[in-house]
Amino acid sequence: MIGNFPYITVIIYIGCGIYILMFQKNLIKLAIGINLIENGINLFLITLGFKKGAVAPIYTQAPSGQSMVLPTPQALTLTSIVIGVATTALILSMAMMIYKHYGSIEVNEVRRLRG
Amino acid sequence: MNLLNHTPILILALPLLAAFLIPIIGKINKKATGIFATLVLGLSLILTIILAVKILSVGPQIYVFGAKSPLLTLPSSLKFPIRIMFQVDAMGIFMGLITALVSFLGAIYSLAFIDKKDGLDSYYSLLLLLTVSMFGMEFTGDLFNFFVFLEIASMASVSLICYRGTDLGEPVEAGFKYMVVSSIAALMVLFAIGIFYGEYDVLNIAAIASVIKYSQLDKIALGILVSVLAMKAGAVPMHMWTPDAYSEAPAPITMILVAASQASLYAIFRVVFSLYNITLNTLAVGWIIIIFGLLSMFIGVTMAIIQKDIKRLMAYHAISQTGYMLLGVGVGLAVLANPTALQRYGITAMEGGIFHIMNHAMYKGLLFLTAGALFFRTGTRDLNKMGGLAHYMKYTTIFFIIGAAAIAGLPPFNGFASKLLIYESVYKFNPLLSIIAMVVSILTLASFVKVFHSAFLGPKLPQFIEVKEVPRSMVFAMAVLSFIIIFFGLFPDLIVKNLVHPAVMSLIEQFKYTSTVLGGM
Amino acid sequence: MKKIIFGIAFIVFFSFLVISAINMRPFGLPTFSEMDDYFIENAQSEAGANNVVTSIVFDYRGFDTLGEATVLFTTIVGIVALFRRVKK
Amino acid sequence: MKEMSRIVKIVTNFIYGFIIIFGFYIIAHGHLTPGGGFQGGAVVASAFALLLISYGQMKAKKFLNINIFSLLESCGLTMFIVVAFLGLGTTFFYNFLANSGSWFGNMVIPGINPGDMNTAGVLPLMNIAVGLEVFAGLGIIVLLMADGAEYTKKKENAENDR
Amino acid sequence: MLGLLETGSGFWSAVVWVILVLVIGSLVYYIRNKGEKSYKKNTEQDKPFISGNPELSKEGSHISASHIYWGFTEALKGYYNPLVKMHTGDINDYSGWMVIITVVILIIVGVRR
Repeated sequence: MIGNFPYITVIIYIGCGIYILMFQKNLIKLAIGINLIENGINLFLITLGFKKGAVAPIYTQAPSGQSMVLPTPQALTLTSIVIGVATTALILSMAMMIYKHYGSIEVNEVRRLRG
Repeated sequence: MNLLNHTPILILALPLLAAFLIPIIGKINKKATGIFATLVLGLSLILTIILAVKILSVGPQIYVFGAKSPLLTLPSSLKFPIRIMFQVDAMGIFMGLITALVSFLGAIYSLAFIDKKDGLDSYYSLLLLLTVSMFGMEFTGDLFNFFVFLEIASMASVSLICYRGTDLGEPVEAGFKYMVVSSIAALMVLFAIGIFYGEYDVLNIAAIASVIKYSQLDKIALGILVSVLAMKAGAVPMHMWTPDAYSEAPAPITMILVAASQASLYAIFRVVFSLYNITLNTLAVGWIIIIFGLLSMFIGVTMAIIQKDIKRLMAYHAISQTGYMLLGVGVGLAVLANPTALQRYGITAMEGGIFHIMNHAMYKGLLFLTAGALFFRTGTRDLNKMGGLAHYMKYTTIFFIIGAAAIAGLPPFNGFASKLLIYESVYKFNPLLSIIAMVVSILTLASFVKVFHSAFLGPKLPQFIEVKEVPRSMVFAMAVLSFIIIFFGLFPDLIVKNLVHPAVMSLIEQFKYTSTVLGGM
Repeated sequence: MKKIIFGIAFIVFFSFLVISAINMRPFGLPTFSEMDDYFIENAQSEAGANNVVTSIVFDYRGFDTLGEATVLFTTIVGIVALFRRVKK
Repeated sequence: MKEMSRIVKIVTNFIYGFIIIFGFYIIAHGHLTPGGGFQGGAVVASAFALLLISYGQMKAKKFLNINIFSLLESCGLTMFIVVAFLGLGTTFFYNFLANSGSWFGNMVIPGINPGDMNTAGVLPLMNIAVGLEVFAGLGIIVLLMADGAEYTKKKENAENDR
Repeated sequence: MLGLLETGSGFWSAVVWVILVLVIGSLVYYIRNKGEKSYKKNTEQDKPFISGNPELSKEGSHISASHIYWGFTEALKGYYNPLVKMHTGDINDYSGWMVIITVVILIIVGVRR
């Protein structure tokens, strides 16, 4: 159980993000929620790649005789971080545009499309 | 160097290169971007047809990126593939054909439809990127790669939905909602991929399929994947983004968005059939998908009847038609573990569901294009303000009648052929489902009668005196789609035998899917 | 009423996440690592890079990186289109 | 965004060159040390963000041009995909330069070594292409969002005045 | 035969259907031609007869979209009111429904401790 504590941290991140998306009413907060989920998942991937007592998978002047952590999750996380930056940029730009047209960034008021 | 060996990647890479070049071309000449994009998409369509002929005659094609040969899946006696690969089987190319056709026609339609404003280079660049991402989702054999293309698809479609957002608020609102929905979906898909990676240390779909155990973690991953991909496909009750996004996007984009949400539908089928197949509890998961289908069909069509916005009404119909596909394939999945039932009606039901995907892309595309034509000339989407347009727009009226008859399942159009397959096979599984499907079909006809009456029939209205037929490129795109609808309707057996049946068999036979990558195990 | 249902659903969802966390393999002890061992052993001879992560990012999974760069490009084109000034 | 105080501007003048050089160092050594195109590109873009916030977006626009950034971005991406296309003799994304003896084609000594710049085939080229794309792209995002903030605010004030 | 679609419990052929429609259509046309020929255009005979009421003006007789199927929606009020209420257009609901459906699927699939 205590060995799985990093995974618990991950799901607390994801849970906070989902909570924000379900109950918070501010568009900027929704962006924060998405970011939280994303950080949680990045942490999850990195956690999966960890190996006890291992070093970073780079051969340049590495300490000799030690095993290396799994490199694939790091590559995946790199990809997912850049995707996250892109998502956040687009979502914040749209929030700005919504503020321009609606004069508000409250979820309750941004719902001209319904029914 | 034989370029024909590289067709799977050229289909994708050429539009991608064109998308990167279009901002530079746009600095020189704005008008040239549209023609350039159309040409590239046409080339991509030709390549897709070449690949389809090859796959249907030879078998699934594999393309491994960066290996010493495109077919070298396993380097140096390793058990699992390590590189990203494209794995295009009959199902993938079936979806690829839809994508290529729809985006080519969308680009042609856009030539006249998107003309007045600036920002043309962004528009065509995004159109190409959306097409590329759909191809990627359909061809890829790697889970993480699928996630990346899912993100490209959502970014590109969100940007295109917001395209009219500079002077209107609603498109941005629709885009924001779709962005939130698709971000959650993509992140949850990534979570499931992380679970698979943690358990088996592989990312290739075929490799995971060969070792999957259906443990607790696999069950959680299955639940998350099915629900979020159903949300991206627009299944009730997670459909609320669909009418917003479809109604606010420009008409050609809406047509492509329909194909994009079908790519998510394809992903559900891929997950359920190729990744898990017989290991999962087929009856339970099959019934989940059937219930999704029933709810989507019924709620979609009843909500459509009361709509007043023409594109919103059609968007609800898109949800309702997605239900037919889910129903057909769900019945196939429910009897997957039972070979006699599968032979008796399971395969036919799946053929109906899969055939309906293509039919739906065609007639719903045509209907959205006619709605776009009405908007182009009248400047409104409100059905209450329209009337008597058949006097001015003769071609559009004929195309609308063809599309409406096809979606309502009137013979001899293509909607009838696939719906008949679904009705007759689902009746053997459970008669009630079949009856509900028929009722939904009747309600569909009813709501399109409403659209036809209020938009096209009636006396000439004074405010539409100056309305005339739409430009030639728009008529051309609609004419091609109507021709395809009539052709599919008259000769459905050609399509079912040559395209749909291989696609269904490639879904059902998981062994073939894994053995093309891992060798005959 | 709606909030209560959402709250219950959220709590159940969170407990499912907890189940998944408990069922994960122990932290720091990968059960299978064939793919990663292959990368660590062969990255230097095949891709010629000392940094194994870079060799995965640009060689073994190079297509992902192209997709990732495309995501960034898509976003930028989208933002340019969103903030463009329409000439009247 | 308003202009910041003189201290900030002087420090920025002093420091932004170093940030850019550090970013390019990270990009160039991506195949040897931690880092690579994305990380280095982000560092370079942060220098532009610093310039933007210290000078305010009116003044910063004079020396940061969106058109040039957009051109650089397209060039970077085109270079990336063209390098991938060049491997098409074997497969897309084939590392045709590694261990070939020509550019970046030295053999690597297996195991732990001090590192040689002239290795890794197409990886450094792709790092540079991606670095170019990322710093130009993030620069565009920062500039456009600063611009957009002003644009949306102005509109609102105009509406209030009416 | 071309155009013959096997459905598992029979077959469907659109070509045969089209031929049948043409044959029956020509029959109907033939019968119609045998009918009374005393009908004359532009006389009292082709005026619409609305129970003796005067004909409405052309613009006034067009029924707009929201009035079509009024009876249908009125009769199904009990079904439509909650359904329309469900489509709030609130972004929180979109993610909320996703969570609910995920939970339901996970329970049906049978995840347990």
